[in-house]
Amino acid sequence: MAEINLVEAVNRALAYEMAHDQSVVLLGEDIGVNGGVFRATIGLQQRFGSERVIDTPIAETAIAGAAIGMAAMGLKPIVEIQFSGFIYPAIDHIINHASRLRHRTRGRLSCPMVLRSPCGAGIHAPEHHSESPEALFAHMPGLRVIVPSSPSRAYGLLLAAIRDPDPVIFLEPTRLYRLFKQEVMDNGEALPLDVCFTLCEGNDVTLVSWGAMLHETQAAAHGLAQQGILAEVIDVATLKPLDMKTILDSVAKTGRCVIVHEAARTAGYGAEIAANLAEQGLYSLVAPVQRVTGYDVVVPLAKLEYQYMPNVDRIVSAVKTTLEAA
Amino acid sequence: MAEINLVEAVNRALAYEMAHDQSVVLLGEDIGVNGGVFRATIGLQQRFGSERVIDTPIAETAIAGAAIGMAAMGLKPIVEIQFSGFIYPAIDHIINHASRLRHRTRGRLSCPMVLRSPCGAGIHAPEHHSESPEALFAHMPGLRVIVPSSPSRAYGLLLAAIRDPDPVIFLEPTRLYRLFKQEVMDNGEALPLDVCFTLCEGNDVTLVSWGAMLHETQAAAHGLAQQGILAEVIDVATLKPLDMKTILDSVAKTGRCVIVHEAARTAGYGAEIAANLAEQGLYSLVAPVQRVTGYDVVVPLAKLEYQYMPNVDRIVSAVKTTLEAA
Amino acid sequence: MDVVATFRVEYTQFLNPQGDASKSLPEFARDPEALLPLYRAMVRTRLFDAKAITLQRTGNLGTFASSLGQEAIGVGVASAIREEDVLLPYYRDHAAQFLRGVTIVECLLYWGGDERGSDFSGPRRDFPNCVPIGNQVCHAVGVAYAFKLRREARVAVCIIGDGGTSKGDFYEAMNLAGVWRAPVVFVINNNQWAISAPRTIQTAAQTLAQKAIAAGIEGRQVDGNDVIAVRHVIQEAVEKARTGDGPTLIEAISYRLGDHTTADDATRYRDPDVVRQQWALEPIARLRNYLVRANAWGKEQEDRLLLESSETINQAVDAYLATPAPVTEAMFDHLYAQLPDAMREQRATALRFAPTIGERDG
Amino acid sequence: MDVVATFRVEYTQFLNPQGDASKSLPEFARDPEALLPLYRAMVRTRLFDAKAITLQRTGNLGTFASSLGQEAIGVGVASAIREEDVLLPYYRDHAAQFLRGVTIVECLLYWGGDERGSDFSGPRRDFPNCVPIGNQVCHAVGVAYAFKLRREARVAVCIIGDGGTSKGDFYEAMNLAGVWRAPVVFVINNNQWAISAPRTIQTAAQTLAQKAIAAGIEGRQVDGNDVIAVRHVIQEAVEKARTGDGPTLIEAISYRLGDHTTADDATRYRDPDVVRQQWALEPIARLRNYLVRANAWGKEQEDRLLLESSETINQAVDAYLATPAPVTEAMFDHLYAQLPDAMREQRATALRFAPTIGERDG
Ligand SMILES: Cc1ncc(C[n+]2csc(CCOP(=O)(O)OP(=O)(O)O)c2C)c(N)n1
Ligand SMILES: Cc1ncc(C[n+]2csc(CCOP(=O)(O)OP(=O)(O)O)c2C)c(N)n1
Ligand SMILES: [Mg+2]
Ligand SMILES: [Mg+2]
Repeated sequence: MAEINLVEAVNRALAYEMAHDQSVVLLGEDIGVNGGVFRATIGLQQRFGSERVIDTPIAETAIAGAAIGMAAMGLKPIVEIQFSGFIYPAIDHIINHASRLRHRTRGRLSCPMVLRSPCGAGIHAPEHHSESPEALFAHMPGLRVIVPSSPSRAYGLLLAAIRDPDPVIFLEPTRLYRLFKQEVMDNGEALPLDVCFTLCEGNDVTLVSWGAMLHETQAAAHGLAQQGILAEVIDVATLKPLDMKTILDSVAKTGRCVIVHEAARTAGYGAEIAANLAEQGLYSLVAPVQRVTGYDVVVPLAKLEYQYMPNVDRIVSAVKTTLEAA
Repeated sequence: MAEINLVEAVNRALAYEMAHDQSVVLLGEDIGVNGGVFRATIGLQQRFGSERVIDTPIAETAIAGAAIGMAAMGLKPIVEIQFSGFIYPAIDHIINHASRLRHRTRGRLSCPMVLRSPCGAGIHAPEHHSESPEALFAHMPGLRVIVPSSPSRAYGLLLAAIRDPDPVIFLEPTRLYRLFKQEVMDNGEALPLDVCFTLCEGNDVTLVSWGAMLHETQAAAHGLAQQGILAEVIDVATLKPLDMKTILDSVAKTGRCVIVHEAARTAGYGAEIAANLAEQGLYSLVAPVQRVTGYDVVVPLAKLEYQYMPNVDRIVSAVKTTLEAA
Repeated sequence: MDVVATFRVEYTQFLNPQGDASKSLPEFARDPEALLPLYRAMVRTRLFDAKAITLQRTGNLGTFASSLGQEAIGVGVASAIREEDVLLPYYRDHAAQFLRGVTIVECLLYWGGDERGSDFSGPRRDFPNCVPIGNQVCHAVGVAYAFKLRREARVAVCIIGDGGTSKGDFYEAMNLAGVWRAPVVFVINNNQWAISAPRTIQTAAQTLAQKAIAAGIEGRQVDGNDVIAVRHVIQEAVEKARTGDGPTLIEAISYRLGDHTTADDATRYRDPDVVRQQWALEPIARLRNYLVRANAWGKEQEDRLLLESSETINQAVDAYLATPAPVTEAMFDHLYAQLPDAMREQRATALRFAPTIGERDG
Repeated sequence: MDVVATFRVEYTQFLNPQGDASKSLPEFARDPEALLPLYRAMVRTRLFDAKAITLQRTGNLGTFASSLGQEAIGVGVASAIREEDVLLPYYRDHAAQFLRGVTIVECLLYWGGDERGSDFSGPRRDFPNCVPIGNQVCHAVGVAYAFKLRREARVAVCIIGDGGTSKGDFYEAMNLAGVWRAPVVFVINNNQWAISAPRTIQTAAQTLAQKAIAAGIEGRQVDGNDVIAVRHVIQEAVEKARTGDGPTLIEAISYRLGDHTTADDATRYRDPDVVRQQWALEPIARLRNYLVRANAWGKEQEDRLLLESSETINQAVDAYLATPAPVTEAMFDHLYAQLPDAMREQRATALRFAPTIGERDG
């Protein structure tokens, strides 16, 4: 069983499903001959042909719109948006059509598509290449929103996303693409799309995160463990629909919760989780919830991106605060 | 002093500022000869000319983009998007440019523009005419987001928005356009953009809302008052930046909070307020926070839109729940 | 300076405004009898539009967009394509939808604020009305790509308004279709108005057909009030697409004789005299004059058609008015193939607090 | 069928690839001496590009987009417009920016990941590089509208790549400019590649200039490797715009001789032989040949130019490398004219937890 990184896991999942389902087609910019700017689709055009792995013009609006037309006709289009900063021209079609085609036709037509896009900062990319837009999509009825945090979860969740009969937004943290490898069985086994994953158990505090930030969150958990503080770490993975039960059960046990995400704080997805705690977990909370997030600023260029992103110190300090409280 | 409704108040504010500031220009679809589909700009083209009140082609992307170019050159463009369901093609320019032009040029250029759009359901409009997208914009760094709930606040807040040196998203609830009138002095006095408005005081529970839903919220407060339950009603008005202090002070007094908004629940702006309570107001809370919101579904067509929107019964019931709690 | 490229835009008309054949008619139109279905369809649509407006005025229908004066476009398009082709209409295309098999009741349900109106019978793969201007043009290219990929001899046909040609979607999609040589036909209903915006506010281009040149595809202009010309030009474009020769843009020139919708009052922004002049060009009288002169139509047939059509429409209206409003939980149905557990509680809340469902007037 | 509209696209070239004048030169180019500034600017840009790539390779610069082979476009554009005009560049336009007064240090700071690079001296009203493809075209139309409204004799000039012409922004903006007769010039740097996508997968249109026809504005093609032709055509378009005669689209045909950016490896998707052939068309040797034959340039001047330019560049590089990184709080500066109180706490948190700022390599 091979050790592969996250971008390779994405590639394997795409290859597996294309081999097993003729209706799967890929479209996006530079995904063919070039294999994608991150090489997520490398080898796929050679293997499945340029009719199923389509290099498109630079037209995110039409790419998303065309994918909807394909999906309505029974294909399973997988769109790659080259960077999440360029996803915005596609939003109109995602919210006004993809997310509601089934609903507005009472099930007569549907839209089984996946929109993949790299996301997040930390690779010294140019302007507009470091966005974390998950909260925007999580607010849109009719969508599923997924952010994987490891090669194995990327593989299993992407397979599930492709097989899901409804539109799925799949955001891949660029910082994790090559950060670490994992043994991943290329056996076509999908992961469930409606559960959070508890990565390690602990009774002192619940750490909730997703995507690249799980890396810092787990590092913080390790550091805390040295000091005898046992954190339970939860990977939300599927932001929408949200498996709040796993989080509530954990907080019922720990009484404390720190939510970590890279996106800007205000109206970020951490707010939704914290709000649910205030509604359904209030009596479990022995300390105020803490959100450790990106600041409400434009993601700075490379020189300051690590000043922008939450780091281990911030997470540890937030945990300490919750422990001192009450 | 004349009694005017909300859409008239918008019209007055626009007229006042155009008369006093030559750099203000309006652009949008059908805003000239036709005075806007809701008549918000009626009479303005006749009065200020077609060079300053511009009927544009149907091109929301270019309208938003052109406004940014105008603003960078010292004009103060006010864009009207005909309905909020058609705001999405403008999002790319709002988040990638309007919200960060000042930041990315270190203040060399700036973007003093206002993007106005009707929002919300309840007028039996066709598909895509009943959206409440405020949370999407509230998540974007560098913006201000305002939703007025009365003629006088619409007048004062719009003036403030136009005079603000940075981009402002101004969402006008269509249901309120003609729902009621108020005495509004057309004296050019702006309201502050960084405070919530406490509409009525009470010690039993804090009701937080904005836009059209304040109408139901206040009706609920009235009903509760009959039963001896005194609710404090807060109009957030400016969602971003958020004046959390007013809300926290109120909850410190009441110990209970119900947040009401029309937009879909998940990752709606109510989550941000509830999250702040879980972080900064936990010890004040004697009962779980309640969010009374639109459901996580596509806003249904006219036949079911009132089944979708929060109503007085739901608000009252949520208040009762918080009162029974603990 | 050397010229590196030249282009031209052609215009097609068979029947002039008086209903005289300005040139020899295409094959399908040689026998006047063959034109009767087109005539009947246009008349039925016009009667329906009048009825729908009355329903709206009396509080029995929501905002409605009439096709008054543009019936030849929808009828010409729908009569030129096959059942297995896919139509991607915008909100002013019920003339075409009716010919495709969408029922009057379904159309009324949609405009009455009931999603079930878009779950229409007949063309199960046709798209629902596209309300956001221009989006359907992108969808059409994807639909066409699916046909091409599966080697199906099917064509996607979408319709857009003159105002819609200002939208990025329109250009991106045409350009993409050109690159893909997708089997798609783009039809512009140039009714010369976009709500209050005259055609001249939309673009400095002298024709809308020439916008095809930007995508490297063929663009043609046709008299949109001449149903024979519309059907002929569409048929050529559809067969061209079907045989793998790529997309075509067709600008059908007509005129919006009515208000934009029932929510609009056109007298606010346009001269009634101009509208009156445009009545001289409208498609129904034009074809009737031709048919009458060809002895294929007369007062008796006309009276019967009006009577029968009105009856059909009235029966449909009764059925529509008798249709119970959707149930509250319907807003949770079909959101996803299966409702996520996370949403069950919301559904229960909706059922618990739902106000009694409004009557037709909402 | 009657023809209702015809169009043509013209192509301009003065110097052929060998550097011979294929026709009599425009006024400004009659005196070879007058061409030396253009030549020097192109050479300096090429030396800069080479240096910037080295800096990136050695970890002293972020991803960088070289203009190798396309220097004549930026230099031709910038030399044809006035200080008070406004340039809206994309990310491959430092050739133009340098002539406008943007310093090498500012350019390096930007690509080094420091916003201060966009707070450039010289053309204070010029826009910063536009990274999202096509957006700048919309901004340019707004800029031009402001000039027109205020009766200022200024012109907005934006540049976009061939790939950018597939984007809705490009079409919507051109169309809007046509309607407004806005004083704007749209320049396409057709370097025939969009990362790995050849010009042919962007559009089925035989030229990019013809896309202007969709907007009803003039579209012209020019040899983008002939700086004289570029400057001439731009100058005509700019003066036309300045005198109120509206927008122009200019397709400048060149070739991307280098990788897309330092993050790209073009050997993955294109034939090196084709690139080698394209070197025979590049703009600098072409103009040098002309100048040498005109006895306006020789080895001695060439050597001095290379030497002086390298020195200038090296000094700038030293200054860039010596520039301290921005302070952490900078990310809160200029977000709004005044930082909202609600954000003070976040700023404090940032200062408290900021890791020590990385070296140039981040
Ligand atoms: C993206 C978008 N912007 C604005 C609107 C509001 N709107 C509805 S119809 C219309 C005019 C459309 O004119 P045209 O395309 O000519 O079609 P017509 O109604 O004349 O048939 C507008 C602006 C919309 N539906 N979608
Ligand atoms: C909207 C958008 N989509 C995708 C990208 C990613 N991207 C950066 S450069 C590029 C190719 C641009 O090609 P072209 O317009 O020809 O300009 P060139 O780089 O060749 O000068 C792409 C797709 C982007 N920057 N913006
Ligand atoms: Mg029209
Ligand atoms: Mg290019």
